[in-house]
Amino acid sequence: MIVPMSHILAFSAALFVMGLACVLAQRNLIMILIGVEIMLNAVGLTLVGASALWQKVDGQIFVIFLMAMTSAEVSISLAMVVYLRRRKGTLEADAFDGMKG
Amino acid sequence: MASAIFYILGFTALAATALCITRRNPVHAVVYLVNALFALALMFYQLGAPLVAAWEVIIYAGAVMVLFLFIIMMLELAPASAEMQGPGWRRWGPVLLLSLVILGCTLALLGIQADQDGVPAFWVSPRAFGAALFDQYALAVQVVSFQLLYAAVGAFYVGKGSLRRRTQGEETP
Amino acid sequence: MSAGLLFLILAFPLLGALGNLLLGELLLRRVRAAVAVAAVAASALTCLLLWPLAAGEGTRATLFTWLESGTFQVSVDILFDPLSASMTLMVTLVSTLIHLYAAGYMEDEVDTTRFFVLLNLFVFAMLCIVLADNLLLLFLGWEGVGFCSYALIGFWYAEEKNAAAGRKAFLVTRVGDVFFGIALLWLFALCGTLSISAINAQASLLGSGTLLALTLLLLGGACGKSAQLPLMTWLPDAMAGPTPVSALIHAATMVTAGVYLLCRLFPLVSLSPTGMMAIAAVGALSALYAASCALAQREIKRVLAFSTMSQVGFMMLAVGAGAVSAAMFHLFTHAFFKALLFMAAGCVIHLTGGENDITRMGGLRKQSPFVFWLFLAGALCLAGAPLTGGFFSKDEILLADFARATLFYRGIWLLGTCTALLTAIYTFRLVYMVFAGEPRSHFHGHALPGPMRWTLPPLALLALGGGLLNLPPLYGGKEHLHQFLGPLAGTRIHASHAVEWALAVLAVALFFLGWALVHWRHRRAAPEPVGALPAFLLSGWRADRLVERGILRPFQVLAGWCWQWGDGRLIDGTLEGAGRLCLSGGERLRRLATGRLSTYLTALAWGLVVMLGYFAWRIL
Amino acid sequence: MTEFTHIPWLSILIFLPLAGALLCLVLWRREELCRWLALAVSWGVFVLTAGLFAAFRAGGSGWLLYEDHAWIERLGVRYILGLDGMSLLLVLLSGFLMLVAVLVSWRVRRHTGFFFALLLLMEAGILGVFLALDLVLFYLFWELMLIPMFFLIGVWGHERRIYAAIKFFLFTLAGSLLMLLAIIGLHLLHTAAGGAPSFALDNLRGLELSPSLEAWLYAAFLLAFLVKVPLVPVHTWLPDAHTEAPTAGSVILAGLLLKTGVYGLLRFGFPLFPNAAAASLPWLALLALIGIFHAAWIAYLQPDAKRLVAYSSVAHMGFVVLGLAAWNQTAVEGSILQMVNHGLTTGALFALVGMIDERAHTRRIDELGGLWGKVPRLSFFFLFFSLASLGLPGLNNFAGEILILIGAFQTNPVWGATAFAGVVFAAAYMLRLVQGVLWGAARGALFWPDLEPREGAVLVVLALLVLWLGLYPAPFLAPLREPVADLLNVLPQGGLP
Repeated sequence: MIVPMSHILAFSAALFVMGLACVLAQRNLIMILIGVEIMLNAVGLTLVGASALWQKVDGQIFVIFLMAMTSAEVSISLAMVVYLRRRKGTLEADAFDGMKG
Repeated sequence: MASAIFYILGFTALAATALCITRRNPVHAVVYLVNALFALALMFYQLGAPLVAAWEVIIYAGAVMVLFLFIIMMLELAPASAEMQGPGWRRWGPVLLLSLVILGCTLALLGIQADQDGVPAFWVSPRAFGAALFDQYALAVQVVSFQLLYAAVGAFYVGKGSLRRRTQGEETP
Repeated sequence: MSAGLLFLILAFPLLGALGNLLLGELLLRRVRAAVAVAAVAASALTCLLLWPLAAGEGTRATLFTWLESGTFQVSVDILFDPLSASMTLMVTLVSTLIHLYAAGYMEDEVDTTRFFVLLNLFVFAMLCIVLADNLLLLFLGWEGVGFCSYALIGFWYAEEKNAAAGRKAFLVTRVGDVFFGIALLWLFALCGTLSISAINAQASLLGSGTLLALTLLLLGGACGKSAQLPLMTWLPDAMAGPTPVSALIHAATMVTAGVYLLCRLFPLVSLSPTGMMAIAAVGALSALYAASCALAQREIKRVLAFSTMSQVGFMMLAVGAGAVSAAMFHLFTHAFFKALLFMAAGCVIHLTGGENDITRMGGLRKQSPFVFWLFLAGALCLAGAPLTGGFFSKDEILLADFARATLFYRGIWLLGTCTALLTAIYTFRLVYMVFAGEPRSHFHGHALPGPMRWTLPPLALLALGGGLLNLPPLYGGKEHLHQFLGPLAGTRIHASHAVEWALAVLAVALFFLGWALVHWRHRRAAPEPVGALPAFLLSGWRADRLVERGILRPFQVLAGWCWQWGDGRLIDGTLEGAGRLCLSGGERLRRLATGRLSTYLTALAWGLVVMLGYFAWRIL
Repeated sequence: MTEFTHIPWLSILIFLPLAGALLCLVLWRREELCRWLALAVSWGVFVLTAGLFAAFRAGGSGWLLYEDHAWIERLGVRYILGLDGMSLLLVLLSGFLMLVAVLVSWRVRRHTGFFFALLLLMEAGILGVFLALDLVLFYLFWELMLIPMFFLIGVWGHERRIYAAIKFFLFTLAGSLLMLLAIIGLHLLHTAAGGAPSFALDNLRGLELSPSLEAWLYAAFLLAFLVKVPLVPVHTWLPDAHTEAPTAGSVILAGLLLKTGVYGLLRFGFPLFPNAAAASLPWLALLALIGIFHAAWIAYLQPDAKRLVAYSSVAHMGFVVLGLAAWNQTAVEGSILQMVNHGLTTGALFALVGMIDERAHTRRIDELGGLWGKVPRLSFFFLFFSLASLGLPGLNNFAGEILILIGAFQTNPVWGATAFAGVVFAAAYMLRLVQGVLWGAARGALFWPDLEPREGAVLVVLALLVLWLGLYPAPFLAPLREPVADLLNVLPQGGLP
């Protein structure tokens, strides 16, 4: 390990919080998705760090799965963004309240 | 030296991310995010995950972010150029700075790599990685690949639906 | 002669009913009637042929086990002893005549299949009561006659009133049946068997309190079936049925079933002196009550109904005095003369074209002397004219009461004697109003069909000569019935000849007094008295209104309360309230779901903060 | 004989209707075929049950037929079916009433295939309940019969069907979920006590439980069963469900579903928790007595003929529960016999009300009247079954009731005497029904068809059975003797309070 694990975790947490802040603060669907990507990457950093810490390959493999899932998620969500944009003409998240109880 | 580079890369990634999430223009945000991803990829590399680092660049920075950009362009989400005010350095300065730092770090890493004679403490070669992936996690690979297939089908369906809806919607609002 | 043949007595009416039920619609009307009459006649004939089996202890026969479970075991078994044999003979004979009469009476009816099926079924059920050797089979007959009576009273069902009268009869008698039923359960719990003979044999082992309670329960059952106080309100209304039904069920046979039940269980009943006094009191009060009501009735059949109630009261009185043979004697003579009276009344109604109101009749003597003389024969028996059947039997009952020589029984005797006077009065009132004088209104009468005419004389003979059945030694008789019943005949009457003569003379005097009173009043066509007292008597002492106010309305209110409040508000209300609580809770929670992404994400973040806070707290 | 018992008759009995139901679902487009298929399958089941009855009519102690296979091994769930004299009678009743139900719903026109599929599915469930001896299997069948009934009421019912269906579903589900919890609890206690994991009745019996724990578990079972019976405070789903259900639904509901409650109590509730059960008997008797009067009074006021019959069911089931509570040979035999009796008479009455409804398009008593003049045959049967229902001696209900009353009087005279008073009210409401429907002036001049051969055949057979059970119930009591005697030994101190 070139750096202590705690430092990696700190970086990772900082990234994650930034992503979360983006998700919470932004109203634009695209920006919210970008925030989600940041959070996912923060997790990826943790996994790789853990992999290095325990000298095991599994963490890295999880990152690969993570990436695969992310690409699936992004493809669907972007398709939906296109769909919603065409449907309502906006990407403001609060405009979509079809699930209102 | 290596750990110094790691910290530099870390703060670069944080800075890029911070810039990313504060942008109003999605295009800018994506560009900053690409920077952050590059920095992350290098950190992965330093932590003994060259293959993950490569994929970070190829899949995230290469495919996913391009897809974002493509959608943003297609939906014309970026504000018109007239709205983008301020001098040129203010617009391009941070990006350039970040890119330069990352480039420098890359070169430095290449230098360190050349300097060292032994292998790092933990280093997963693509061969070992592949062996583990397709041996231990064969089932998971299958599942994930199915997942990708479903995602493709879903995306196709959603896109097609919106297309049909649009053509109908124009006739009867 | 095999004992099993005894079941033929039961089987014939049942087969007749089944045959008419299944094939009746296919048969000619005359054939249907013929099947019904033949079934009952065959039963009577069988009874006569098998008569020797009844001698002494009688004969028992078992057909099959009806119910068996644990210690409870009941068979379909019958007992043909002097008591049941004589009753069977009476029932089948009278039934045969009434069936014949009915064949004529119902000539113009459409739905005679139903009528004859029910009539035959009734005879079957009645014979079950009479012949049963266990209380459960008796109960089967008991309820069976109740049902047949219900269906026959409401025979002309198209009028709501008739069907309602049938229902009333069924329900009121069923109240009595409950007492009988409880007695039945109790007897089984005490004796471990329902066999009548076994119960009678074990009765002396029971405690006096138990015996009193059992006697009162049995009395309750008997009151329901025999229309005694306080369960008497159904009988006058039951006259809504066809006249042969009234004659058969509500005069000759079914209403006497209660008396028969008490006679059957006399060894048990007689062990409770208080119970016996209760029976006598109920009988005497019912007799007086009904006789007083009969004084004011305006419908010919209602007069007869109240007189039936009164006469059955006499029989109960006899049982209460311990004179089973006197009760059975009166039961038989009453069956003959009351059936005769009803059938003659049916002829009257026929002749007047369906008129039932005696205040609009009159002068029928000239129109049909035949009916007059036969009706008079019945009326004389009822009023207790000297040397008729009714005279002897009634006399014996009063004698039995008088002979008991306690204050209570003397009081009962006094009531009975008053009733005898009233009986003479209402009987002659009826005769005078229907037959004497000039017709009060114009009728389109029908001619009497053959069967209705020639079934009356045999009954008249039986009624007038009924005294020979049990002629007391005083008149040179040998008390055949008493001898024949043997140990079943109840307690022996001890009275000196002087007392007997005195009572007989008193009875004759009362008869003539009653006649004279009525004759004096009806010399000229006097208007019917109006006023509070006649109205009170006409309505049967307002008993119906009392029941309506005292029982039916509170019951309906209670039932309605159970429904609306118990089921509706309490149970469903509670549960639906719980449901509504869930719904309103859901309604509140629903507002949290704004459908906005930002709300959800914020909630997620807060959840994260809480979790992290928890972990932090755990670590620190 | 060994050849005979080696064939898995009980599984065949359950899976035959199941297969029929699946076939009906597959062939739902061909309605006529589905109808005949349902008839054939229910006929087959009836023939099987009748055959079993004929083979085992002598009864005997212990299981007459028994099947035991591993099912879910890890949890110790087994597929155990068993037939004894008690279930034999109820299985026979199920086979017969299902045939009746198929016949009376011949005229169902909407989604015919699904209708018959549901009927057959329910038949499998009911038969399963009467045969299962593993608690999980029992619970499975218990729910299996609930769901088709929910749909039968909700889809093919009358005006307020949705309300009735949901009410029915919630009541029964609330009870049965508690029972599921109790089953799991019992299983865990059994395992904790060192036994091998098992849900089998025989293994769980005789488990040492603390009194309060036993009482709670018993209460959960009791609630599930009493809701199904139904006993008084939890009976209000029944009038609604019966009234709104299609004719076949009412027939099955009254004839079979209510019996599962009492059966469950006898088969599982009492043997699993003998001490708590013995303590509960007087309370059961009290509730049963309240039910007899309460339901009879309410029935007297009902304006709807079907509702009246429904409330009469509650009153009759009160008698059945009273027989259980009396807990002696006579009373319990009477209860089981009375379940069969009640199934036949009330089933027939529901069928008749359904037939009247088909002709008159109303069930209100004040809108009917004078039917005897219009449809004498139908009216005859109506009167006949009404009489049976009000307990006329010689007809079937009397046979059961008198056994119950005799037994109850032996246990506690007050119970027997009070319950006997209930028969007056039974007569009151039944005669009011008869009066309103059959007598009086005929209303409406329209011509009505009298009984069709199909309807007539059903009613004639039912009437003959009513007479048979009323006059000679011995063949039906014979198989009960030993199982009931065995059962009576289950409770401590013979259950006498």
